[in-house]
Amino acid sequence: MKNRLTPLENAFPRRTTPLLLTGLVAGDPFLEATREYMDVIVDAGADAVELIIPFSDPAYHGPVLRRACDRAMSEKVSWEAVEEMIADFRRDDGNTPVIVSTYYNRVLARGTTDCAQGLAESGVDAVRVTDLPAEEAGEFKEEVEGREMALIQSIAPSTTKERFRRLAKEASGLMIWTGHCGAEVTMPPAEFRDRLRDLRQYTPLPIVASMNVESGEDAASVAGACHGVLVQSAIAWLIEGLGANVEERLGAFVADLRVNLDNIAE
Amino acid sequence: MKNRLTPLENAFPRRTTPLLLTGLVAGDPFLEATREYMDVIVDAGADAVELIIPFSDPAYHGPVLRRACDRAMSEKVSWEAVEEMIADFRRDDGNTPVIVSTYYNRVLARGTTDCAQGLAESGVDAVRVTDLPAEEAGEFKEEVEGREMALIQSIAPSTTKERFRRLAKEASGLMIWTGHCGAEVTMPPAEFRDRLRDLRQYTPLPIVASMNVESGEDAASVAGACHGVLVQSAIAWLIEGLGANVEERLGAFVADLRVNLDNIAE
Amino acid sequence: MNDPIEYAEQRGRFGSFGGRYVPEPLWTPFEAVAQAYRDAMDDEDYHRREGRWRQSRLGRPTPLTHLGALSSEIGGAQLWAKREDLLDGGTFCITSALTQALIAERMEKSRLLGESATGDFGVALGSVGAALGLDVTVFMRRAAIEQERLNAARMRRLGVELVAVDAAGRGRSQAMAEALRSYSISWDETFYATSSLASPAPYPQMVGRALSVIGEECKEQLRDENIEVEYAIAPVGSGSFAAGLFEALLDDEGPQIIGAQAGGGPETTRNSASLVRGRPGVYLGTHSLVLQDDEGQILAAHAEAPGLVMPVAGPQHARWLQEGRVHYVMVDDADALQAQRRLARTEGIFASRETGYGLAYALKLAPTLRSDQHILVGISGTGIRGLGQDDEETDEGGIA
Amino acid sequence: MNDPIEYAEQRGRFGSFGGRYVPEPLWTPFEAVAQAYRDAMDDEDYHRREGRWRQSRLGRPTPLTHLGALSSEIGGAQLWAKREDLLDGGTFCITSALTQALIAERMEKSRLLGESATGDFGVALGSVGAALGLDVTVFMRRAAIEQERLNAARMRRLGVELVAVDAAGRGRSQAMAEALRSYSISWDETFYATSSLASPAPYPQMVGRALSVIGEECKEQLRDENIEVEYAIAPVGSGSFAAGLFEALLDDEGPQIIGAQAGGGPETTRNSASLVRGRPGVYLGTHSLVLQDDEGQILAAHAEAPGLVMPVAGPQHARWLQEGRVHYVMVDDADALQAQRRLARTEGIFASRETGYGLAYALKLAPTLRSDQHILVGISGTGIRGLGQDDEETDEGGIA
Ligand SMILES: Cc1ncc(COP(=O)(O)O)c(C=O)c1O
Ligand SMILES: Cc1ncc(COP(=O)(O)O)c(C=O)c1O
Repeated sequence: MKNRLTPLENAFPRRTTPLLLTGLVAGDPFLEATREYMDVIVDAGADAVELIIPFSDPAYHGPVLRRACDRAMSEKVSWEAVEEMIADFRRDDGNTPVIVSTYYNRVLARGTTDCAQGLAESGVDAVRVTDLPAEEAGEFKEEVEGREMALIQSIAPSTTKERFRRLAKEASGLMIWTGHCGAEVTMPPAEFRDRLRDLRQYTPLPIVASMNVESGEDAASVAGACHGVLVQSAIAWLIEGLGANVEERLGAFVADLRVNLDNIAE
Repeated sequence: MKNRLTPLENAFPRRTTPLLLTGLVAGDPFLEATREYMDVIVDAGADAVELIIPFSDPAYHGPVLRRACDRAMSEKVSWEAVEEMIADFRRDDGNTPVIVSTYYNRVLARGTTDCAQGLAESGVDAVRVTDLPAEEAGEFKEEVEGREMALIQSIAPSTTKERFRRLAKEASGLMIWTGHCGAEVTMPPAEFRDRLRDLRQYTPLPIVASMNVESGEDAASVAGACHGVLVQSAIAWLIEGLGANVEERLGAFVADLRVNLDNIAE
Repeated sequence: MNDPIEYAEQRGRFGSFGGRYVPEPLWTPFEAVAQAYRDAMDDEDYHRREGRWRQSRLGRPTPLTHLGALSSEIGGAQLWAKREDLLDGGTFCITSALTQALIAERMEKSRLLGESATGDFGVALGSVGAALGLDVTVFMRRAAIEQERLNAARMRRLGVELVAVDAAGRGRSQAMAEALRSYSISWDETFYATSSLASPAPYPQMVGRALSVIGEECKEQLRDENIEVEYAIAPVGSGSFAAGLFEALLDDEGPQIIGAQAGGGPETTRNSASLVRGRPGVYLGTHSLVLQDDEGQILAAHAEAPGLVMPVAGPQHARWLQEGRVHYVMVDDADALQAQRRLARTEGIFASRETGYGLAYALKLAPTLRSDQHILVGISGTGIRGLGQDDEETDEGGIA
Repeated sequence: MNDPIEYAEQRGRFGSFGGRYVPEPLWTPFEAVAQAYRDAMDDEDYHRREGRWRQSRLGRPTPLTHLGALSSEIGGAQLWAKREDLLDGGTFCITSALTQALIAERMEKSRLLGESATGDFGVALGSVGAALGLDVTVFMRRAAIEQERLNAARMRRLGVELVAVDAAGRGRSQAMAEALRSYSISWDETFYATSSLASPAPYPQMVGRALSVIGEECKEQLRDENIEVEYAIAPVGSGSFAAGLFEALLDDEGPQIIGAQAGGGPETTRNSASLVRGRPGVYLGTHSLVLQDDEGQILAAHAEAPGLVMPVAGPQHARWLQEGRVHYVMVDDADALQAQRRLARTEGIFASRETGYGLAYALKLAPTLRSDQHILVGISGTGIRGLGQDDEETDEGGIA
């Protein structure tokens, strides 16, 4: 049996308000910027930062994140550079969980052991691999969980209840509801609420929803049905817009999400 | 046995110089003009006039004659109109043989009997049907020859000697060597001379060559090997050029052919 | 007169139709072709070789496809399609081209020379010519070359010498005339090949016999399916495709056979319906039914499908009409287009526009029959050819 | 492990390759496809129905053609061509499309959704979809739609909903990604169909099995000809066509099997030779050999033949390579073009440019063999598709 008490799991139960997970594409538009955005986001109230390691063909991401990856690709972001940045972040912030996400080919190219080792050493709390389902994850899951990191399991509208129970049994850290496809949300709100209420019975882990949240209102409405939201595209979109005051706007956006999420808990 | 003594055959042996047959497309550019050209041509020394009755698809004629037929087509030249014109010519000229040539569909559309009858009555001496080989001519040949007209047989470079002998036996009036294809002459001069020398042994009929003659010189060179020339395209080309003095030039051209032909006999 | 093909081949005639109405320069070359063809027919090796090529290179037999979806959409009889669109080159043409090329080879000619209205036959000739090591020259109207860009490009790839004929009007007679004139000075080393059944003997016999394999295959395939068809329908331009489908099915016990010709439409009297509107005459070397006026001038044929633009049909059709063995009908251009599109949408078979003329008639017949009755339609080729020109048609839904 | 297909189908793997590397939204839909596919394989009615459709609609079996003229021109071994260009639609694709559509029908889906690089698979999907009463949506890069005008027009005629994907680069991965994203929200009524062998399980198994009929037919045809081939050669993009040809011939006693990939040329290092230049990786849902850099970034594939532009091959190829059962080679773009043209000129078979890659290799091998030895090459489709775009090439002789 793997160790369920990863730092990630320990970090969350302290909060009583919904979780706010925020994603950044590492290297968009360059790594130093990402490092600064991490601080901005955390300062504005994010509970965790997901760093998306750019992949040449992020097939299962929506157009905004694909563009962000494209921009980051020209920076040729290596594992080592990302890890240095995370280690740097860790020096300032020992608590906020860092999740690293990518496509499996980038992991394989480095080697599953080296990859898990490097990430663990830099202070990463959890790993998420877009195109690595539980059935194919065996070896890498061991490498990751053996180093006290979680390998985050996604679930989706197509996941049957039976399958969910099997996945939940093996899951660690938290689970992410993949509830949109690029842009379109794939399930009507009422059905989403019912489904999540149902699923939550079968796992003690928080279920955080990726639902194309674009505003504080969106966030509040989604989080009413689960344990929190993962916001990626809206942040990448803000960064894509750039301008002089991008950090200011980024901070304001995350702060607004935070306020709206905290409000529903009251 | 058919009657070999058609007026055509009677007309030619009187001459000792090569025969000069000249073709006109009836109705190019209109029938009255054709009627006048007949006089011009005969006055200039032609031994016979061929009237080409225009057909919508003169597939086996060269480009110049096809254009001439096109022009005549817009005149909608009927059999009756041509026959009236021939009859009118006959009132002025009781001797010069008139040959009518066309495609078989025009004959069939009128009916073989009516056609032969109409032509005979107007004073025609011979008929030539481009796409009616001896093997298919049976019925029409009888109709024509029964009315003292000749059905003119063509021969060609592809005609074998054996076939020539068969054709010659059934032929009447004269035979026409089809020695060009639109524009290109289809046999080198020396071979042509040899071939014709050979063929002439097997028939008492004159063999007149259609060889794309364009000048008096051409005519003389061709006629040296046979009994005369048939000139069509060069005349149609002259008419196509039109201009104020077309009749004058037509007369001069035919007269020049005549002089050149007469010269070689001397 | 037991075997109509044999009978015809001996006299060059089909009843009172057919024959060889050509100027003298062409007589002897065509007689030589007739002789070589008769020899080949008596030569078992020839038949074996032809059969082998048909199977291993052309893709014969072509399937007989049950058009289940279309049949139930229409209601009534079951529709079956003979799939000549699946032959090498995408049309029935190559079966005829192969036979002519094999005869050319027997005659030790080094070149095939032919005419093509749509380029389909040109492509077919190019293919078999290349395979047999024969040069190929194809005459085609310049306007047709420009319109049928796809086939022109294919011919070039196959090494065909493509000769543009400047001539007004649609249809193939002008290109045929030029091809024949060129042949008349090159017959020594050249074989004249034609796509048109309306040609001087022995071509209607030779082409008809070559293509009769279409109907033979159908007969066998229908037997395998344990089916008797009430109707067999094919489009008729010069009628070579239709003759190929019909020949083997012409039997007193057999189906009612229908030749569908382009009838124009409500707004036009222009058509290509030689066997409905034509009168006996001689054109393109054969005695048959011809669209003509009272003076015997040939009328311009019209059809939306370029393969059907022909003012005269092959002589066997004239005879079948005379003897009441085949029923010839006119089909509106618009209905034919409709039928072609419906076949694509409902059955996923994108057939030539020519095919639409026969199919349109079948679609009208089917509802008058029971669902355990059957209709056979001939698909003469694929519709790709036409796409080279009318891909500006976006009325059918654009790109999302 | 007697039957490699069976083995593979059970684990979704080919040795250590294969698998189903997809995000969670796609897992369950694909597992349902796998289940339906396994059920179909156990159902005799399914096999009968598939067999019937293949024969009566697709035009299977396709001929095996002896390339006699080309063989003697080259000197050396006899060349034989498997003629997938004669299938409905003009490429091998429809055999795979049919199987997928029949599985979709079993699953009671109302729509087929797929991706197409060249439109060939889109046309195939459109055909079988129409015949089976299924709606069809095809994702294609916008630039490819504009380039492959002919196939785009054909798809429209077949009623296909064609979705333009704005994406840089050639190749099919972008369109595949969009198709999958669309499928992930519509799988309830939709069946995902793919032309690529490099796909998540069960697709490599399903497509490989469907296309293995190509090699089965060859085996039988070679037996009929009483011939044993020394080499069997096919072009490999994603490798579905090649796998179809190879599968039945993979036998210790069998021929040497060669997969020909686009190797670029002397002036470029760009290629599509995943099985020569690639390293193990996971891409497009499968674990196979992938063109990638040290960081695991996928490299853009390049080939003059759009069907071969693919940075990853189907997992069975990775296994065959690993086990030394198939030899994979790189062929220059220029040699492939040369070979394609030569086949047209010498044999009258105007094949796809993809075909040229395999043929070019065969043309180099042939002279090293005796004339009583034999080489089998696969013709993946006709060359017509390419004419829609490059008919400005007049270097091959214009119009007289
Ligand atoms: C596809 C197709 N169908 C039908 C025809 C008409 O053939 P036929 O003139 O033999 O009736 C043609 C002629 O080119 C054709 O190409
Ligand atoms: C004509 C043709 N040949 C070959 C291929 C390559 O097929 P595969 O990717 O299955 O190797 C394609 C793919 O579209 C094709 O269209």
